[in-house]
Amino acid sequence: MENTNNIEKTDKKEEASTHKIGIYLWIWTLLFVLSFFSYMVDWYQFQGMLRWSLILFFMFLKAGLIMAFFMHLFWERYALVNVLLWPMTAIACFIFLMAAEFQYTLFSRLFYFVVGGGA
Amino acid sequence: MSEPKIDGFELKPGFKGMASDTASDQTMFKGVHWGKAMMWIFLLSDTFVFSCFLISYMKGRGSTPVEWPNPSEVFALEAFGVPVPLLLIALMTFVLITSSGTMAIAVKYGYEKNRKMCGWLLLATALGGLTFVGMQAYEWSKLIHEGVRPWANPFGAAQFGSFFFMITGFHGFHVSIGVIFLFIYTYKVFAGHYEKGKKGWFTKLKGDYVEIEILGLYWHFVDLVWVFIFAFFYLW
Amino acid sequence: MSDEYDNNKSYQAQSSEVMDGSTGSVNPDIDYVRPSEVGEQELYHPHSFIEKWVFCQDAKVIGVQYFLTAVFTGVVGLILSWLMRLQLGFPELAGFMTAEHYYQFVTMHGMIMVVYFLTALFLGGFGNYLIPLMVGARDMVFPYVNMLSFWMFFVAVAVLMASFFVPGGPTGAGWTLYPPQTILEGTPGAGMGILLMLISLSLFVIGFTMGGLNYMITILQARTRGMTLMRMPLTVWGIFTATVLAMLAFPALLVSAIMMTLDKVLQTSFFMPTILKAGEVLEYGGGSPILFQHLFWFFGHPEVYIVALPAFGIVSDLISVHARKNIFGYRMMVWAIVGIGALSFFVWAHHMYVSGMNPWFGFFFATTTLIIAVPTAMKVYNWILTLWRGNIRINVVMLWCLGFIVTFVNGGITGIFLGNVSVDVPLSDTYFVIAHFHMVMGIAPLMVIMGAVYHWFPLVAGKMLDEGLGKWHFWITFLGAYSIYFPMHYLGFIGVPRRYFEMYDSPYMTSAVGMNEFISIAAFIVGAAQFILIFNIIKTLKTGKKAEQNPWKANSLEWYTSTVPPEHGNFGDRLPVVHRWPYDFSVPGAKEDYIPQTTAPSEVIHTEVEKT
Amino acid sequence: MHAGIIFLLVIVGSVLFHIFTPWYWTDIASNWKGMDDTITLTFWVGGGVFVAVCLFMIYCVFRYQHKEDRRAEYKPEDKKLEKILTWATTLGVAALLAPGLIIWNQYVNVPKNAIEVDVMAWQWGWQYRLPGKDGKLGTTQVRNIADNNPFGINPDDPFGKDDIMVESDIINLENNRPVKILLRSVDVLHNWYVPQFRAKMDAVPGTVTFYWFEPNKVGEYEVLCAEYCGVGHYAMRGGVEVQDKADYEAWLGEQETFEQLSARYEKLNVDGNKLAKK
Repeated sequence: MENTNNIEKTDKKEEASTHKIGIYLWIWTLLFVLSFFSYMVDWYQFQGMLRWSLILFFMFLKAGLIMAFFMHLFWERYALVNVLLWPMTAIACFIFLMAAEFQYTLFSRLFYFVVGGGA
Repeated sequence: MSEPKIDGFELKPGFKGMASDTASDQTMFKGVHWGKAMMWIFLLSDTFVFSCFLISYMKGRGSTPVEWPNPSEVFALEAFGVPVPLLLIALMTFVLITSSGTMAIAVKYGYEKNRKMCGWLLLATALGGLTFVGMQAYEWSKLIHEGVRPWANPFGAAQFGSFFFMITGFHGFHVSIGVIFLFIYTYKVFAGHYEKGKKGWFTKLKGDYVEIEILGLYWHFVDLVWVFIFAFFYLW
Repeated sequence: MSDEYDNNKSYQAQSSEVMDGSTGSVNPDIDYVRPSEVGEQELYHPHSFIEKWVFCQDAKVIGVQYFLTAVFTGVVGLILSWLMRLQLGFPELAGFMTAEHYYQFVTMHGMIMVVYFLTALFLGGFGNYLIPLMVGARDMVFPYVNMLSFWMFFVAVAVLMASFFVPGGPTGAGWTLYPPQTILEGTPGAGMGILLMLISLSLFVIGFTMGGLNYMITILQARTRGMTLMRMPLTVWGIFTATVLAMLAFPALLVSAIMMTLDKVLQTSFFMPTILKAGEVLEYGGGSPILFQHLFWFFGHPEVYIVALPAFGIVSDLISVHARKNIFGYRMMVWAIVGIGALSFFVWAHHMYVSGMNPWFGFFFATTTLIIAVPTAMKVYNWILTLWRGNIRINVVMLWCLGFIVTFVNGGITGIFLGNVSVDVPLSDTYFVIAHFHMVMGIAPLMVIMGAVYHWFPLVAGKMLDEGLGKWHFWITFLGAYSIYFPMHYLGFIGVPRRYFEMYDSPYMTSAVGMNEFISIAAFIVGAAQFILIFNIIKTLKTGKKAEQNPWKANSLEWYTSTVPPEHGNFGDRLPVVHRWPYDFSVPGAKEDYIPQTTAPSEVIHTEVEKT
Repeated sequence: MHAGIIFLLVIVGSVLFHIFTPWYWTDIASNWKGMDDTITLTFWVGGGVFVAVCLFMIYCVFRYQHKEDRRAEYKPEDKKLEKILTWATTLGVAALLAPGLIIWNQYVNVPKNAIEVDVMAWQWGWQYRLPGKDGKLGTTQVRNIADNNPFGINPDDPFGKDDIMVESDIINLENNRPVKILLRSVDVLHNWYVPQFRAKMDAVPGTVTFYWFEPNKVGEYEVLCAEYCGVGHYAMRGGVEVQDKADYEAWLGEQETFEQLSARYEKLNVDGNKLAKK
């Protein structure tokens, strides 16, 4: 008796659990718009800090939208979300240190291998 | 996919929920299918692969005193007699995002057991992926035609070609694998394997529509990686 | 799927009543364990000999397959180490050996022991066998992928061994494979040898990823009812954390292997700067050799803990069981394992203090490295505090554990020398380093492996290994290994650099000739002593005493299977229900000096159980 | 019982070995006594912990041997004890780290009056270059290397002309004057290491690395390669001769500058030098 109840409940739950199609269409459109914007960064040949910050801003926004909605991370429980995001600190550390490293290598190469490079 | 319901266990939201889920018995990710958890962890591992590639690219590009080619010019394409910067790349991005959207909706219809819609959307996704791979092949052959090689190129630092072929190649490899599986699952959905409870070819175990979501995770990840490659390789 | 799911739920709920009811005083309140939230796992039972023993999907068989393959590579590594020691101790007897041979043996020995022996043995071998049993699962969650994982590893080993037989021989670049020399003439095996090595490593990573997903998801999502993370044996915690590390660290190895393969095959210059060789400028330019070192150690340091953490976990369980006392500070132990694992991603460049990287990194990495010493020290304290006021059985298993503590503390202390940046400067690239890492990640984990073999052999084979032979095995190995590596530190103090084919003509190096001979003799004896174990196993399998169900009177689930050795599915009709942590030894008021994890609170109502 | 005794003998033996060992570090000949002192400090602290832990373990083995009629203590946790141990360990580790970092800070900050010595490594040998009167070394490129330009000095670099070429694998250094060793390699990784000076650093192709020390003992020393560099690694030796100021200046006066070397190119004879075989 209890079993049959459960089955019905489960089925109903699954029915209700899917998200409205509207949210996917919205995110989809947003992704197109953001991609268009990041393309425009190149089109208008922005340079310097403005360029880098715009590129990174659109990149993280797009990545965030894909992960949050298309990959359903927004709806997942925090246990999963945290397990997935915390390891990124190791990557962040790696990026940070390698950025320092390439600057040091570039400096050494210019200083020791290029005439007048140390100036 | 959404808040699960578990007998005898209160699912609290937010960080409190994280604490109580973690402290509970049986599962840590409440209501998450084994396969889905596996795909997530695999993608985490794969994120480290692509991160290492991109970090190496940063180190390689940053530490060469030779000038780095301007991607905006290298990847320009002639349209109606005018060179348009990054035209092909923009189209590839468009195609990949399109296929990502169809995939997301296919997952939704999969959960609603809407076999037909799910199947057609999967097919659309697969075709999108195939188009992407085709465009990438075109891009590669164009660059090779212009003299770009993994070991050298006429525009500047030799590492440009090395990193370009390696990173886009590895991404393209992921896309190709995805396309193959998309076609397989399109077939499985249209043939109604999940409704019939047909056993898998290799594992000899029954499948479920959750497999479509798992495949979807992979496909969105491929799109995600492209977002980063697009930003760091083509725009930077 | 859905009706199956719910059927099982009710079935599980019923089964728990029966289990508790059959034990006497039913107290539904304190014994209540909520019903199962996941359905019964669907298992594919083998239909033929090949499916049962070769392409088997049962994690226990896969574990044994991993174990045997890893032991085979370990024996190869052992023989290589003998050849090296022959050259270093008695060069006049090793006339057949050229410098090329020597460097090839060094390289293959290192790579085999670290990756193909220790990693595969702990995670593939012990992980596969013990995880499902200890968390109360029927099998790994993806048995088919698990099978592929082993066969991928098998192919990786085959490719590695094939490199002994290609023209030019295996690579002789040192196990760290530092470019540019790895792929240049002047290093033995710079042709086919290095290619096969890189291919083999890539295959290993792919195979391991398949296995690692299984271990992680089984532990996270397939525990039995009542088994919370904080009730898992520390063995599972150690293997789990090591698997997480492997999943996140192996990508860096894969990436560096791919890039180096491209450097070799396609003449790209990822790691290759402009190079002048034999008066000619090579086709390379602009690459950065230090990038490889960063990638390699971003993998390589977690790799050290991939080997060490399972050893930490296993030894905790062995000590607790055989000291008949709960592990002291269980929560501290868990947090230490997790903390060490997390920190291990932030310390990698302490292998590179004198590599010519950005000098300011020294401050960062010395600090993070010495921070890691704190949780590690806590683990050591907790092991000896577990012995304190225990009721210690001095059997072979305990001897290996004691040997582990001595060698690990010794190696850990020398790690503080090398982690502390300016102390590392005079000692790096000398024999001090060799002595340190062999003590801490060679001998110490090996002690645990041996202890674990003696401990779990009755479970795997249903027979008890011979104690007398075991004691001989232990004492020769422990005393021999200690007398190899303890004096070796002093070679490093003198300043003898590592990877020297000959020590000739420098006064301070020739002063150590006697020591080198002594070390070599010890190495031959220790290596030979390992065959005592093989003999012991063969003898036991033939004529050994049959083991009882739970010979050590342990608490954890692997000893409470339906049959010994456990069959496919492990626990018969019903999965066990867990009511407590696995360390309830010598609880005051209990009849026996141990309370199995499956014992319900109502059955031991008069005991003073503190932690559950 | 036997087990405890043997373990005890191992620990006692280790301590005795350390005290009576005939093998210990070479007499220091540079300013890096701080490194030796830190090692000694680490030895006292670390060795103390090692002996204490092992003795405690051995005590437990003797005192708490298995008896059927006895029960072990049941005490899952002792928060206070764990806290004390954690903080004590943290303090100990910090005490070891601090001198390490202080000395590293000295190690990476080269004193202003240090004389630069350019060490060039190749498979399998060493070559040296000193700055000329202008006190600066010229920039180099591997591609420029030829028999009339063994360091590949950029010909249009004004600082390179007066650089002093040392045509030997032995370099002379002035006593009590800091030296900044600049390391460059033309092929693979190497490491210019003199045990008596304690300091070392890898030579990395494609970049230049450095370290410094101040020799403070007159004498001849052997240079070892301390980074694996192929089959000839073990035989890759060089030499250092530390001299008093007068001897050093005399030696310096005999050396040839890059300009002189270029001028005398035809007469140049560097046989046995692979680089020059071209």
